[in-house]
Amino acid sequence: MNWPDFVLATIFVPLIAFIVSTWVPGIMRKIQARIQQRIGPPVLMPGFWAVLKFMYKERIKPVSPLPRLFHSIPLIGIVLMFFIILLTNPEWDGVLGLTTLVALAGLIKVEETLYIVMGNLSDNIMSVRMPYPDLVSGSVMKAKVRRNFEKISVTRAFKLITVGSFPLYLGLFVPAVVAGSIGIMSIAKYQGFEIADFTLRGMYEMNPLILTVPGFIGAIAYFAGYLVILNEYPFSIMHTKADVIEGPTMEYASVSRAGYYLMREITMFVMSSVFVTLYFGIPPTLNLAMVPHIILAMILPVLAAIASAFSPVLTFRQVYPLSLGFSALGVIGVIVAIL
Amino acid sequence: MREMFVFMIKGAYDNISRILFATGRKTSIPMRNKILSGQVTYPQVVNDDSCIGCGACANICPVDAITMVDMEEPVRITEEYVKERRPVFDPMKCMYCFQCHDSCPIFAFYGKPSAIHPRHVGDSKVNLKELLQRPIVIKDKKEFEEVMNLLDEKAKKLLEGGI
Amino acid sequence: MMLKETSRKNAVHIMLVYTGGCNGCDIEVVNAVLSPFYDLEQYKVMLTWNPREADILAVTGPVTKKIAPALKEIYDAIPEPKLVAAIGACATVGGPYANLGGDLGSSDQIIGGVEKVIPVDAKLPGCPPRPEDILQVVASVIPLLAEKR
Amino acid sequence: MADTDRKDRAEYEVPLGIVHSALLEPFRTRLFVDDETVVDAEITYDSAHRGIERIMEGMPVQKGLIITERICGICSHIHLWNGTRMVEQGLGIEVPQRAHHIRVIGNELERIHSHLLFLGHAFEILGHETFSMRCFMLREPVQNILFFLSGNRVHYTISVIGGIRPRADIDKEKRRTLLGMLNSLEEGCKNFANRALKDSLIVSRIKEIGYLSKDDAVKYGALGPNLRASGVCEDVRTRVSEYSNFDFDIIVYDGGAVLDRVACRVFEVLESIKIIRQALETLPDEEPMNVDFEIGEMGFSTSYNEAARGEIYDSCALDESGRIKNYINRTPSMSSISAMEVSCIGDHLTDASLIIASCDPCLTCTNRITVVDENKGREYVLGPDEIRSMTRRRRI
Ligand code: SF4
Ligand code: SF4
Ligand code: SF4
Ligand code: SF4
Ligand code: SF4
Ligand code: SF4
Ligand code: SF4
Ligand code: SF4
Repeated sequence: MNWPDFVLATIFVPLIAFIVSTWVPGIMRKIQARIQQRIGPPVLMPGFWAVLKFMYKERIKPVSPLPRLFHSIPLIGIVLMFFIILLTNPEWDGVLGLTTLVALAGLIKVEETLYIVMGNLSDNIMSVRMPYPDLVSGSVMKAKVRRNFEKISVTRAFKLITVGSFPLYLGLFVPAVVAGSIGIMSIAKYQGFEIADFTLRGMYEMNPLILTVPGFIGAIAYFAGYLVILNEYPFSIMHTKADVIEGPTMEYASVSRAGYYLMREITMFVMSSVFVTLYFGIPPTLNLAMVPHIILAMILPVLAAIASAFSPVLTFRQVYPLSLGFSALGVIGVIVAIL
Repeated sequence: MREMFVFMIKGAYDNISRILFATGRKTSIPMRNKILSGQVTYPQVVNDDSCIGCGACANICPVDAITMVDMEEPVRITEEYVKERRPVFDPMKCMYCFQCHDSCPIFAFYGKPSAIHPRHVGDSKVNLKELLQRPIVIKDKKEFEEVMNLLDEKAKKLLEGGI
Repeated sequence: MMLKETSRKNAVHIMLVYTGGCNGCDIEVVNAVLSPFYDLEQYKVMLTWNPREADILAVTGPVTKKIAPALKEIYDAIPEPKLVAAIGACATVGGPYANLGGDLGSSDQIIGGVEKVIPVDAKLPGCPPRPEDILQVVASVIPLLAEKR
Repeated sequence: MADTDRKDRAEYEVPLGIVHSALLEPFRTRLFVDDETVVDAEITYDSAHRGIERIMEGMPVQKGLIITERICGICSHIHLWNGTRMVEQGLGIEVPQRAHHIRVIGNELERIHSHLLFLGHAFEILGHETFSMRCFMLREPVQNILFFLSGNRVHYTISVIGGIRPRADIDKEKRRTLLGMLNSLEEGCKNFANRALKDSLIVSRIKEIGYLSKDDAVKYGALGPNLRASGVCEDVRTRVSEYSNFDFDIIVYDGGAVLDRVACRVFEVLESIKIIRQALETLPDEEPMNVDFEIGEMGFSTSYNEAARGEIYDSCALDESGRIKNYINRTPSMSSISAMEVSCIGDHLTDASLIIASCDPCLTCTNRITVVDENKGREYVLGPDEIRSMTRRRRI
């Protein structure tokens, strides 16, 4: 291992990811706005200025049984994402034997469960706490418990994660099968990536996985999983704006809201970056490869923006069959890869 | 099937050009410019040039949003008519029912753009002098008789000549 | 600090609360947000339904007695700096429901203008105001937001 | 809404509102849920109560009628029209045919913009922002037409006792412009209907949920498109003399699901355009207003009409000096609430707000039954059973 490179990469790769990711929501919003035939917000607004603005807002104690834990969840999410991007980094190859898809999947799983914790810790004002005297009036039915919608979000997030993230894991799995290894770097190398002599010209000679049949199928499955883990439309079942249930993130205010925004942005970018590493064979690293990496990493958010502009929020009635379908696709991908 | 395919290709083409070149944008650019330069203001409500100061609008307003104030310098519009008051409109009280607009004689009698409109009075200029001296034409015989009954003897004599 | 003001001017979240008006103002506000013809987002203003996220609270309608506590609670939930825009005749003074009664007295079911419940920073008359008026008033209060502490 | 045997099955309750993104308007929804299935729903809608009927008490009728329009910003024209119509009928005031035509045009334009607003709202709840915006874009020209016609986008104040306000009269030039605007509106609506109702994702989301059977629709007092989407062919316009000159179809769907309610409204828009076109083409050439009447004592008079959401009813009496006594206004949403509650039952929690939205809730007009018990010093709202018994459908 090359220590200076290692340290530099450990500091700068996440930093670059961090900076780039502040553009992602703005780009997505702009694309949607263009589809909707309007001007839309400036590109930096939703991801960068909004975050900064929240930093300068008054700090409020959230209504939550464990405010400290509640506040620190976004931070945990961000740290997790930093680790994920480091694991896909060539300089980290072989560190503690962690740079495998298994470790990656584990971290993603933790990220998913954060939403569940969030929901359980929040109690926003739009529901039970709304000052409204309706207990005296009444339906014939008296329910035992009054629940706010975060709690239901939690149940749904749980279900969504169990069924909905299959495609993602299958999408992670396909490259491993094709490359015959679960080491992230060996997958990249299988596609022709060489950290030492990476040139833009050299990119033409690589054989990215996405151009093969199993790779393509796997990429589709991965994309579906990407939408699920981001809770992006159409899979935003646990926190849609206009659904009965608004998400568990409603109590985040000021700095922690900024944290939540950042966590979302960086998840968008990092999950897409993982995709580029696995399917294009170009990992994020501190040389020329970073440029095509970042450009390619915009593909998934752009596709996500287009997909969400043209689909309604799906409920479990559609999510089950759809995610089954995508999982089946993933399985097909795996089978094709084995053949 | 083929139709569906053509439809999809066309839709894809439309949307890609929307994304890349912002074609088919519906947002109003003139309005954007106006708003960014802070030019959208409450429209002028009373067109003082065409108002004759009769007070009908203040009378009819159901929420007393219009008050008539005495003018410092009364305006002589015609030989016989001097405008002494003008209406002042309070946007905060108004409920935009347009009673004032509909009952303003400039609109109701002469069919010209009303001197008062809580939204857009525009810049309709009316030559009041001409307008007020224009003879009012009463076509209906019955109506004419009604008007005659309202007038006093002296005025009746003047109008005796018929319509 | 410069960064603070710039960030506040460049990203604004607006929340709507309908306090029992006739829907007219509500729809015009929604129109200003959702209709691509008006497109509120181009002025760096995003719609939100969450008081924790909001900077500007747009209130429409005369505050009815039933909804006043909720309005107050929502206002309290917004972190500083925050602004309130009263949109429409109802929100400014109670509108036709308070005025039209005239000698008969206004409705005793409403509290009246929004200022009677929470402090108001901008008022927009009209029944209802046109969407462009709404856009203008929102655009014109944004600098106030930046000036706040 | 619950039968007694369902009583124990509610596991928990999810209260929403009175301010919530899914509701838009200030009303409280309580969903009683059993393992994510809604077993009962309760909609409480007293937060917009402004006591309008009370304000009107004792006002001179011309002045009082202005505020009927302020009952609601969606049904604004029909309230004023129905109010004036009621007074005209009660006092036997003659109204020129031209005024009738223009009032009908106003009402149909209102129906179009209301239905498009419904679609916009429904798509917003579906999470389909793009289509929601397309609906609002379609609606914009309608608002422009109304502005062009009357000078206000929401409260047009067209009708007045005896006819229409001269401001809203349609001269030759306006007529030509209107016809042109209608053509492009029709094309836009057709294209959009084609696109939206063929989108398989959208259809999969709205079909087979929110089922309201024909019997329930009648029993719980659904009105207008909600009733027609459940297979009942009923439209007050067929009995309103002003409409007798026009030829239009009543759109009826049998499904009773959200899809049917959406489709019903989409196609009603096209029918409305048809009516407006006929009314414009046969516009009689005469004075639009009759001023030859006197307002005096009037016995109890009533009037029914079809608003965008169904039957609307107004009644009042006048005293000797023409002041209002006992104004009563019953709006369509008032009656449809119970049906909204029923149609949620048995569906998944996620769909509940969509289902409620698909019945087009708009409750600003609806709040009236807050009972103040002075002896006990408390205020409460009548329960659904009482409300239901008050809103039970009048069979005609
Ligand atoms: S003309 Fe009409 S408005 Fe004018 S003073 Fe006479 S009654 Fe009043
Ligand atoms: S529009 Fe306003 S000023 Fe005019 S009569 Fe009505 S309330 Fe009064
Ligand atoms: S009614 Fe018309 S002319 Fe008379 S005071 Fe009012 S605005 Fe002036
Ligand atoms: S100001 Fe007018 S349009 Fe707005 S809510 Fe009040 S009555 Fe309705
Ligand atoms: S029922 Fe409707 S119109 Fe009557 S007072 Fe209540 S809100 Fe006003
Ligand atoms: S319920 Fe009571 S307060 Fe409400 S409109 Fe009727 S009489 Fe007035
Ligand atoms: S039903 Fe009531 S709230 Fe709905 S549009 Fe009609 S009048 Fe307005
Ligand atoms: S229930 Fe019947 S009798 Fe009683 S007020 Fe209503 S319509 Fe009249």
